[in-house]
Amino acid sequence: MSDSRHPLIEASGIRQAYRRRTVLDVERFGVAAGETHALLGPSGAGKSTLLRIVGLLERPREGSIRIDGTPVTHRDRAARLQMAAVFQKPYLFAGTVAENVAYGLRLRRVPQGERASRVASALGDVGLSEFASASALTLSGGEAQRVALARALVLRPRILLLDEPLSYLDPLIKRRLVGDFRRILAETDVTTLYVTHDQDEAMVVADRVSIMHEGRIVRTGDTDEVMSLPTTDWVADFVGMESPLRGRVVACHDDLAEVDCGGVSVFGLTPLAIGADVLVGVRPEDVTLFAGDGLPPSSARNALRCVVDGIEPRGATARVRVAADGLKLASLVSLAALTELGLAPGMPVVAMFKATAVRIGPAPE
Amino acid sequence: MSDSRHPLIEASGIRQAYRRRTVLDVERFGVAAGETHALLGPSGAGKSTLLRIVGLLERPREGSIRIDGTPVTHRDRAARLQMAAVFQKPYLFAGTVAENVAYGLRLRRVPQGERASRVASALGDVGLSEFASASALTLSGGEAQRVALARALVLRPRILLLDEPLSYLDPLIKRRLVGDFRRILAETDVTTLYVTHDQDEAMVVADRVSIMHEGRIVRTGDTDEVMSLPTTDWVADFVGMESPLRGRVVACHDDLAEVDCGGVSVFGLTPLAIGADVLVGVRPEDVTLFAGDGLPPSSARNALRCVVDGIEPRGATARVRVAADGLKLASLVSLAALTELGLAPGMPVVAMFKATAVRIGPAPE
Amino acid sequence: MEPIVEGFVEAGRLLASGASAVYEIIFLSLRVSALAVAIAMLVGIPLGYVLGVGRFKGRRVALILVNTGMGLPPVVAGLLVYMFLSRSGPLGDLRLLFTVPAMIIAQVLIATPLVTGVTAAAIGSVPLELRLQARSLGASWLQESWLTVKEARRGVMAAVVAGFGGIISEVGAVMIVGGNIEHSTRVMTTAIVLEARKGNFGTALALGLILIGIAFAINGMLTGLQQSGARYER
Amino acid sequence: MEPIVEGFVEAGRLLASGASAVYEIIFLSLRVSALAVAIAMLVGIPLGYVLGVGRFKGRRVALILVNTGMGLPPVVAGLLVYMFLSRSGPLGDLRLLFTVPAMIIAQVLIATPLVTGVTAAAIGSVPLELRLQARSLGASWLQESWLTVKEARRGVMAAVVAGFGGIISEVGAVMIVGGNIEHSTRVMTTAIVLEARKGNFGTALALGLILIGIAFAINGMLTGLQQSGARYER
Amino acid sequence: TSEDTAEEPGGQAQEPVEPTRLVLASTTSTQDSGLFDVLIPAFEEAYPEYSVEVVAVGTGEALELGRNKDADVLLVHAKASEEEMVAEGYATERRDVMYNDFIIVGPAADPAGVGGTSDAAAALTAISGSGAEFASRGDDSGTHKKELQLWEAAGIEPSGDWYLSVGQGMGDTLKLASEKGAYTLTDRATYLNLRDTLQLEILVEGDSALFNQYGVLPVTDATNSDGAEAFTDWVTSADAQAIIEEYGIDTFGQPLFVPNAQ
Ligand SMILES: Nc1ncnc2c1ncn2[C@@H]1O[C@H](COP(=O)(O)OP(=O)(O)OP(=O)(O)O)[C@@H](O)[C@H]1O
Ligand SMILES: Nc1ncnc2c1ncn2[C@@H]1O[C@H](COP(=O)(O)OP(=O)(O)OP(=O)(O)O)[C@@H](O)[C@H]1O
Ligand SMILES: [Mg+2]
Ligand SMILES: [Mg+2]
Repeated sequence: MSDSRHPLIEASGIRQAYRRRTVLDVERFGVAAGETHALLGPSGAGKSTLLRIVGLLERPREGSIRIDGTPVTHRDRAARLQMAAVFQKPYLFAGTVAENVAYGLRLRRVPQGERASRVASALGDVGLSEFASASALTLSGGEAQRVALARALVLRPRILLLDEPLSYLDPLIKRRLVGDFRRILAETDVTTLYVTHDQDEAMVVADRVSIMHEGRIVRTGDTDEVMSLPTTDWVADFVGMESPLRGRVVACHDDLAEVDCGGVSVFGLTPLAIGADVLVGVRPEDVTLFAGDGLPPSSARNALRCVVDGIEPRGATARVRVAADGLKLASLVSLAALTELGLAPGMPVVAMFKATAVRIGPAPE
Repeated sequence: MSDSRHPLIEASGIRQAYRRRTVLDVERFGVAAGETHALLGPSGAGKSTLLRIVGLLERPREGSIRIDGTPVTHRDRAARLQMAAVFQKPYLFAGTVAENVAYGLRLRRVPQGERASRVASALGDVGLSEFASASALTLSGGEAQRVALARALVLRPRILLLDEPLSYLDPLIKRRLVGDFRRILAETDVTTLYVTHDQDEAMVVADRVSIMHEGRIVRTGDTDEVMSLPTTDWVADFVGMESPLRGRVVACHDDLAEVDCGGVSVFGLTPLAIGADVLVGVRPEDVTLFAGDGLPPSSARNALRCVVDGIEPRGATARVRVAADGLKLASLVSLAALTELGLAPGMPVVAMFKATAVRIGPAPE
Repeated sequence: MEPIVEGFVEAGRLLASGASAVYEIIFLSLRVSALAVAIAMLVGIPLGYVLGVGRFKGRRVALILVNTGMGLPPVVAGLLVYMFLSRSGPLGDLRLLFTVPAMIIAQVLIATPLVTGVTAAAIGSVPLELRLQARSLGASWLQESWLTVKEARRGVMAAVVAGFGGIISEVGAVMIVGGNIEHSTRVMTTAIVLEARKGNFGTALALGLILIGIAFAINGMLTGLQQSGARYER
Repeated sequence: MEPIVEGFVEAGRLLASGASAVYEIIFLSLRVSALAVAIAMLVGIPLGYVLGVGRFKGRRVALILVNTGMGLPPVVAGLLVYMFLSRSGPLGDLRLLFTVPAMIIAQVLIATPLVTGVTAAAIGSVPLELRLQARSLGASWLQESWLTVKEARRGVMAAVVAGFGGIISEVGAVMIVGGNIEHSTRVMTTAIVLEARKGNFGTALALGLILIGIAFAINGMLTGLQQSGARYER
Repeated sequence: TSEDTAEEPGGQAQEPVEPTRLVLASTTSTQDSGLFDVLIPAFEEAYPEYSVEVVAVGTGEALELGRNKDADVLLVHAKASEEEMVAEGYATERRDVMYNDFIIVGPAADPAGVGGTSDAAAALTAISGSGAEFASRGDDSGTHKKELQLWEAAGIEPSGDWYLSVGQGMGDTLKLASEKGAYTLTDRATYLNLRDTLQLEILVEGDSALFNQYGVLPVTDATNSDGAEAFTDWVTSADAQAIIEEYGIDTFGQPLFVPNAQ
């Protein structure tokens, strides 16, 4: 989905400061109608603050918000009625779970019967049907978070603002809810701003991604592009890649291009013409390592002789950093493979990845 | 690390009920001295409740806690002084960040000078040095969580109780803190109970893992064993695997055993003898898929002809479920590979994995 | 001890005797103070809300004024109302002095700061995020405040209880503006003072005990409300 | 309006005249009520804490009793203290009647329920988890309570302000047990009543205004405390 | 008793003997007249060993304080009750000190037309039939008791909307009467004191039935019985009687009390 879509929410020149400290300084930020826009960034980057400002819940020091092209302020209740938010910490109201979920519906004067059925179905969606009449204040962390989620989803708002809505959830329910989101967000034309620190989650649900750092948006674009083609060292590190790869297309056969990255050739698919300056990205998940420096026979178009730079355990997998001349890559290796290959820093290895795994995009000026 | 280690914390016959609902029913739960024990389980399973009870912060309806073999109760302040806890929701006290971190030290009458330097270094560890004099109540979600963490770590307790201490954190800082944990927990002989829903996190930091489900502990053991050798369908699903594989060792050459799993042969390393009933596990990260049904030349000892059962997107990767006769496996495939292979349900594929990637353990009776 | 025991006996005797005079002043006391506290709630809870959540200029001064109002001597409140309602005062033509409405006005003056101040403290401890959460679900200003008051209900209830307690037991103001006229403006507290002045300490104490008994019954009901929906905790 | 303006003028004149009599009763008022509120805090804050956090049997009845105590008429409190301290009462040998200590005792009786009740509500709204968090960091029972009181400081402050306001302005009890004896037990409020009775409304009002002024000054300081460390919010 | 007195703190070793406390219970109307402001300093000058503390309360309460021995000496004006106290042994004796007189006051318009009469009972009869209101203290005070005697003499049982039993002190009752345009019975001293703030005129005076006798009673077995006796003796002495005779002339142009101790 591209920028050409009608921007439903537009924020411009937003600056926010608490006491004397500026915590937000966003030139332009837009979310197109129907799009799911993920907001990533380290702790304290200003994600929640931006979400509150976009949600008309807080007045920025400077800047303005437009919805559907019309300027709105934090006083605009009509605009706020189109939205629903889930905050990072689930703040539930005293009362039962069902009362919490029904809150927004009651405010909107949805008739009793419809209300009850919508509440029941929303609770079902988050797997809390049995908790309908439990006190909202005694729930476990994840239960509370799901109630907060149901409380927003049940309103079927035009704009959804979600601030790390799944942070307290285990993989099973998370997987199910992420799947549900994907479906709901795709089926309906709800526009969603989705703050998360789970990049996989972002990659599943988001059409577009913005990355924030120290109050600024440092990268924004289509999900795949942002996550695979970092523009700066910091962004690369943040999305789990090594430094950004810049190169120039030096040859082209059909769509298969040869890109020269500081002396190392990388093959990938791109419609870009010879001579174009490009960014090249290969996600660690797509890179396989082989011990030694002999090239194994393979259909993979790229096989680079590298040296192991470092190994970071990541649970079931480890992230192995390798370097070939100036070019740096990372590879995600299962623990078993790690032991079998006997990988250690300084060891020569061959990094293999398919041409289809290589993302190539025009280099930003 | 095995059960033979001296159990520092022992809980037996713990039952907890709120109103009439039983939410915890744990026969026996122990954490050995120096061990890091992860507690996994779905939302509402009772993890936080168990942590509170072990932390002597809540009295169970039934059951007892022993520390160093001595029975203790929630009234035992001396016992509690050996512990420090980080709760799921960071509850900070009114005051500055530094005052929060210093709280426990002040209670322990640590002299001013030492206190200041320990607070400063703890804040440095969690990356919040500049926030020392900020108000604790205006922090972002992740910042608050890190303060709560520093507030516990600064005490250098004998027992650490951590309830999803990193849930609000982005991958960068999380990675750094997990690394730090690993180091701290290994270097010192602190005993840690670590509730988390992030299995990778658990696999990095934990020596042993217990999985909870509906108030009970359904599986407990060394991390690798619990995460790779599920005993029930539910546990398998929870740790991201397909159903548990049971088999019998039918042949043995050196350590390489051939295990018959309902007609399908799987090769793996095990010291177990021929005839032994075993559990077999292969983590999805270790399984590579090849299109078609021709076996590619490879050093992998296991190559099974399968059919694709289903595909679940997981962000940068997808989880592909495959079946060969009765045997079910999952494979983690990068998105690029998914497209290149053109995987779709019903397609024949070959699942390859090395013998070193196969875990084999004795089957529980 | 004896006189206290006597007080209880006398209280029982008074109530049992069915002396309509006793019931008359009990009901008047309740009517006056209930009405006054209702008005004080109507003014004080919204005001307390604004002071509790707001961060406008002058808020601090307003808070100090309200706190000061808690220390407004009933006698002074009575004198002020007296001066306004007196025949020579600006509102003298209303002929309200020494009537029930005058007593209600004076008690409102006394109860309102108490209700406002304690409400403000209670409201101020409701997290901002909770209000934002309500707002983000579409709550109007009014709906948001109502939710906040409900969340702070323990404190707001305490405010109302303190306000009611302050005026049902108050004597200085109602004495001055009501005049303690038999069958007209005599309430429990003025009757108690009268009996005490007469040296009938037993009767005074008996009336006091009846008043306390009534307060107890009312608080029993209010506390029921306050506790319902309280969090079930470990 | 006129008499009110006159009251202000008279208040200024009284203070400026340096009439030691005025300062004497101002200081006595402050001394009595400050001591009484200090004792009420000493009793009421711990009691309020226990009632706010506890979940023991009888807690609800205790709460109702405390709420009822908020409605204890000062005159009745005075009478009760009188009966105990009278020479014919059980504590008559202490010879405390018509002395400053007697006034303090009566005021403690009046302020304590107020401090307790409002404190209980404030403490009750501190999340259990916060207390557990303190406990998990090694806080003793006492340290945990102190932290909780600090977290609830807005409400606790309101409790103290209400208690102080209730007694500095109270007249019924100090009149009965103090006797309004010149140079000995005459305080602001009893002086106001005396002047009002004598028809010196101007002086009465002037004293009232001075009392309010003092309450204002004290509250200015207390509010400073109450607000310091308040959350800086959006 | 004197032993009690000796136990008073500071009562023993100090050289310049700390004066002992003497509690005088009296009525608010006496205090409000300002008489104590001249009487007490004179007594304390004559008897430096005593420090007088005046507790001014309702008549009934003052008598009760005496019964409970919480006061040492009483100066009140309710002759029948006072004599009862002596008879019951609560007071050692009762002596006349002074008197002033009661007056009937009312609005200048005088709707009952009682102005100028000196027959109190007749005036009350007229008031009761006029539809005008009458404010009664209704507090068992000396004044209230006197009023009831007068009604009895008039053969009327006062009740109804026009009869306001206010249960307050004299000053407050006067203020209420003034506000309501009602008649009331008051002692002259209080009335003169408040005259400027009231819209009430003296309508009936001079009837011998309107005589208000004050008495002094030392309490039996009082905490400071020596002081009580000293006060009793002093207040009925020529010195004190002279002070009483003078009091009020410079302020009101007429004395407020007539000393009549024997
Ligand atoms: N005070 C309470 N009153 C009633 N029910 C409670 C109370 N505390 C916890 N529960 C219930 O007990 C169950 C277990 O709660 P617990 O907090 O231990 O779950 P958990 O495993 O930590 O879940 P999560 O991962 O969502 O935090 C939940 O269903 C919860 O609703
Ligand atoms: N009311 C406030 N007063 C002062 N500082 C504030 C306030 N609210 C937020 N901040 C600061 O602003 C910065 C941005 O906060 P924000 O909550 O937007 O971060 P975030 O990106 O959501 O981080 P996290 O992932 O940790 O939740 C933080 O450093 C925080 O401390
Ligand atoms: Mg945030
Ligand atoms: Mg939990």
